[in-house]
Amino acid sequence: MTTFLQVFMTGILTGGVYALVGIGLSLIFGVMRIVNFAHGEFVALGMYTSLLLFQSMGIDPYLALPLIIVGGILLGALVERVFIAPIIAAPEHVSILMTVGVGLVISNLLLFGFGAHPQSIFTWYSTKTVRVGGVTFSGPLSVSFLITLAVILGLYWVLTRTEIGRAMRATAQNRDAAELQGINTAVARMLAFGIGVALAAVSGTLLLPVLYVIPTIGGVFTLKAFVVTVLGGMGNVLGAIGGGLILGVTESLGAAYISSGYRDAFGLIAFLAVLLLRPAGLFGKSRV
Amino acid sequence: MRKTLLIALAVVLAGSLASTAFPAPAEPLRIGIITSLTGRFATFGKMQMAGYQVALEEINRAGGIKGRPVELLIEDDASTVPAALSAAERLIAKGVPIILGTYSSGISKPLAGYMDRQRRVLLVSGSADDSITRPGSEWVFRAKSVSSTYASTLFDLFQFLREQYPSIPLNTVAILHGTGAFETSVADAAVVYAKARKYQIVTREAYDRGLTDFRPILNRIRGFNPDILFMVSYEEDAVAIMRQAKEVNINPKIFAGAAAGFAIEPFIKGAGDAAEWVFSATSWTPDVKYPGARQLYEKLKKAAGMEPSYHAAEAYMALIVAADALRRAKSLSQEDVRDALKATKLMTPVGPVEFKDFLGFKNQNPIPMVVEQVQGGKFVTVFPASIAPGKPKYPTPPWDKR
Amino acid sequence: MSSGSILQVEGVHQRFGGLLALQDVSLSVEEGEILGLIGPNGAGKTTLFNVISGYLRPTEGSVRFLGKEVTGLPPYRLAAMGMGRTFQIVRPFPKLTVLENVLIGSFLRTSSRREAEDRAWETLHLTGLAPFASRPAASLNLAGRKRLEIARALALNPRLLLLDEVVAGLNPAETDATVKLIRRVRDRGITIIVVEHVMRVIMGLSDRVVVLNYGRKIAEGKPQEVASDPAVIAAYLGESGGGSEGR
Amino acid sequence: MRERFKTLAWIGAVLVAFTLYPWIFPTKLNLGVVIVLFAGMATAWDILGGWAGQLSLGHAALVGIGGYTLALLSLRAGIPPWWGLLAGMALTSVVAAMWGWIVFRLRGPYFVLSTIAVAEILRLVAINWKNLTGGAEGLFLRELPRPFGLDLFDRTVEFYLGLAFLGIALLVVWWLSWSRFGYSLQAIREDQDSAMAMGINPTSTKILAFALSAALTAAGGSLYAIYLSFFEPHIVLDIGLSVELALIAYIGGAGTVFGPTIGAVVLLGAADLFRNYFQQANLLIYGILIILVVRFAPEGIVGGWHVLLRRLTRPAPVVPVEVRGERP
Repeated sequence: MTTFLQVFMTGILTGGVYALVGIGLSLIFGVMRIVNFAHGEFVALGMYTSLLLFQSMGIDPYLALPLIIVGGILLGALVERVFIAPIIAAPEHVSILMTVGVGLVISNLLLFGFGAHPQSIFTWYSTKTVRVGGVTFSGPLSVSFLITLAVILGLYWVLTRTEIGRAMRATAQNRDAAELQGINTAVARMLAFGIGVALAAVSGTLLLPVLYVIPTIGGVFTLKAFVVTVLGGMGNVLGAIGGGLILGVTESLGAAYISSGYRDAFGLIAFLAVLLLRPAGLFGKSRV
Repeated sequence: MRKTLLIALAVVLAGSLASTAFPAPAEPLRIGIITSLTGRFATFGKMQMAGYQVALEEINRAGGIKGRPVELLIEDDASTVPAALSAAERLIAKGVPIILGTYSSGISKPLAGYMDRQRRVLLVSGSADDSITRPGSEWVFRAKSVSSTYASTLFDLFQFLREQYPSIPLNTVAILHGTGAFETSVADAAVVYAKARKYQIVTREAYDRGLTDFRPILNRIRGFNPDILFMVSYEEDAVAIMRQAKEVNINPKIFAGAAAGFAIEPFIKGAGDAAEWVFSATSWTPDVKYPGARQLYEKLKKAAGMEPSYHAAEAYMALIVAADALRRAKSLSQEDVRDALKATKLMTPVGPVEFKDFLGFKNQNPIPMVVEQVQGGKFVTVFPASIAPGKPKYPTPPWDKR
Repeated sequence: MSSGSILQVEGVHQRFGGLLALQDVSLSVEEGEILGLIGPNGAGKTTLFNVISGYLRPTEGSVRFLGKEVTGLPPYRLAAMGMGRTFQIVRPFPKLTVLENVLIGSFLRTSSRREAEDRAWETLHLTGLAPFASRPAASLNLAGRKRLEIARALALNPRLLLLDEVVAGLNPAETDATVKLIRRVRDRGITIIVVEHVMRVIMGLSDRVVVLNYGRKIAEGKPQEVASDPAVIAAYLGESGGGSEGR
Repeated sequence: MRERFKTLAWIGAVLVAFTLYPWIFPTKLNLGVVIVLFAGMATAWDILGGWAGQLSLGHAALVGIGGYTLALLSLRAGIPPWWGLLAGMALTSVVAAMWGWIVFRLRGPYFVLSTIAVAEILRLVAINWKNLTGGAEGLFLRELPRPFGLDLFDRTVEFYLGLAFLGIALLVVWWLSWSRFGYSLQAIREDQDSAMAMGINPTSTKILAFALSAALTAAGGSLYAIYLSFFEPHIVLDIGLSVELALIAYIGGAGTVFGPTIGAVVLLGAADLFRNYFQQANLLIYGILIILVVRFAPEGIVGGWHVLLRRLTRPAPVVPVEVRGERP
């Protein structure tokens, strides 16, 4: 029984971080109606930035979070202004190819800068574990999960309580109507992309103590973000939380009880099942 | 790298012009090298280059080959098959008598197939996959060890420990390996040796590269409570597995890793205290009792600018063997070079070299391997006793009693 | 409902969430007739067009075309049966040339390139677009694009043509030319339903007129009868102090 | 009508030019084979991506099925490679039809997301279903029967086989440039709703386009498998291959007859020419190129050329259409 609990709980913890990646993508799609194919690369960027901060200045990843959030928003806003805004009105495949291009540039610059060999960090808490009732959890993964909850609550507060949040939600529902209400949708889009990128970078930072990083790891996260977004319903930010947890648990249970070789496949099969049965996502409210 | 190429090209031009007018100074003898300077395997390509550099200096200091200085024509395969095949085509067009290459099995296999069809000599320098020299070809040679040797050497160790400590039951084995070509072939060999030597395989788990969180798999293996955890992984996985093994509190009597991830310096740095007591089979360590091993280690360390991995030693051995064969070859024709290689009988600081046909292999050097163990945060070579200075520490205590 | 009616719409309701866009609308169109469909903005005209042409499945009610039940059939099946339509907001294929835009329509009737091209040229000449055949559709002005909408629908060799505000935004000369074209199309035996705001055009063209207001049919009949119907005037001019029969 | 045969003549000229390649570059045959194969596969990708406007980032799955079908039928059942190739084409078009049926009914980015997911699932199946696919160790085509005495592993033979494949792909796209099916694809790409009003069933047309694109890509995949002679899931089923095919077609000029071929020649040729400097960076170069093309020249090299040509020869101001046209 403890094995099941341990596997299930590890799935929840990992699922929390998946949710964070998915929320960023869902927010961007919700407000801007574009799928950010470089989303995973921003996760990798978050990982490498915190790796650099740790190796050169000894700043612990968890302490670097505020820096990563601000940097993520600025970088995201910049990328949106330079690459996305000019083609926002273009047909869908244009924004897809643009973000694929941005992703290629980021992953290859990382390859140049950091080299191909895998890197991970070793801190005093790397191998620490938390034992609750016979079930052992990874220390850093648990801390990352708690921080993820905090970030999600923070995002919820921004979306519902602040002016920017309302502007983004209005733009998400109906861009033209929002503009008629005097909302500067261009700013709303820029901030949505900024916050989306920041969320991706933060999840990268939270994953650094738990996993190793290689420059091409972005692709794995982009795919996970897609699965989470579609499970939760395209553009449904709250749905993405559910999508993330479901993906985490599905993978963890599948790997433990069916076959570990197919671990990533279980998430993808769930993704295709949702496409076939409930394209609006498991929580119904999709933007498409 | 481009410096050597440019010099090589300039010399060739000068050489060919000069040879017509008056007796030419000794024209350099060019050996073809294919390795991964860029892409996924760039780290290992860098290690191979250090080995080639050390061997080249040694060969030229000893007067080169038949009085001619040796030069390397280096081609980058960028860790991809199409680029490797184009590189081979270019080297063949330049008429190099022999080609050495490359690191990854996934690239060396098509390269070997192409060289066989072109009837050109290939000396495999870094790939361990059995199928390259089994069934192999008359044109493809390999001095370094094969994947199955990693498994056989470790099972020799287990047999040794069974006899040394008859009171401790050592029967059940759990195998955990990546789904890559190298990892799968070593795991397959482990299954064969386990059955032959009466071990019971309780489970065999494969995991895909990329985002690898081993906790679910290790939880599953923990359920079987195996005596031996036999692992085959690349560097980044080895670190993650041992850290998470401690987390999940899995306590076999032996943690055994087959080369790659477990036998290199970053494993100890990355896994920290979780690396202690782990055995790993590897083709070479600096403290093996082969003549010149320690001096080679120092030279490789200087050339690589960091702790050299066994891949550097293997590349060094390949170039030394190639030079030896070219000295003995009647002419630089492919047939004579092939025959000279076939007749190789050479002792090197990395091990004895003889190309034999055995157990379905062809032109394969049955080089023995060694086992090292992490003791006190350092690698110590512990097996076989004939060439290992240290002693294995056994059985591995549970995590909470360390 | 004489036997010659080409289209019958029976008791159609169309609901979008809370909004009831069409309420119990019924009408029929006779072979070779021009039926005008008028009503203030938001009366449900384009919604009715979308129901008839298969872009919207009605919440209730049925649509019969050429005597066959077609409710809920997708637009391409209706097009194949001979129903051509234009869009209120023009939707050409921008990157394709004018000829290619029309060609796609004529290809519906034949797979041979030669036959399709001949029919396309015929339609271009009929609609006066021949000089612009090789220009990309995107380079035409509004009049040209409106004309192209009609040409593309005609290329299908339709039995029934739905025209959605084809003269909106045109200058008088262009409007007259379009009205002449519509008459020429009718003379070829094609039944037409026209949605229009320009009263002069609709009254001149239509054999019969149907008036919609707030999704309900409030009048039907000869253009002159409908024009003098107080309910229609009230619908268009809004409440005139005179207290007509209330909402 | 004249336009149609002009393009056909151009196709003939391009193919004849290519036949001279082995004499002009005798020591670059490997590169030659890769160029013709990737040009053919990019053209096949373009049927769906450029002509029908349905972007796919999972075509490696189809390359993989083509390659694996040929190899497995040959290794496990001794079936000669030409039947293996045809079987691969048939299998992929069935897979594509089913896959398309699931996803083309939906609006929004579902198709492109599904292509990545399905390709990734196939890669995992190829790795884990060891006794069928040889797993991660891959498959080794050691011996192949010789059709008409031709050694299939000889680079020159492979080059001309690849050229024949490219020729077929170009002819298919040429057929699209004037046929009914071709125009229905372009109509869907331009405006799906408007296409429906013209009697075109978008879902079934897209499925047909996907099946056609898949069959041709699989043929390329089979030839690529013979060229490699050894392949593992990572080589033929990797998302990098899918992205490369899409970029080659798009940078060359999506939705044009020669775009993908020009893209293959330019990109792969340049990558080999500057291999010492750009080898590490060719993916970086791809990334930068696609950003520039998408931003400034969405028509790609060939498409852009047409636009340039049209602008130079016939300035096309907005045409005031005084529509008289009263002729009966």
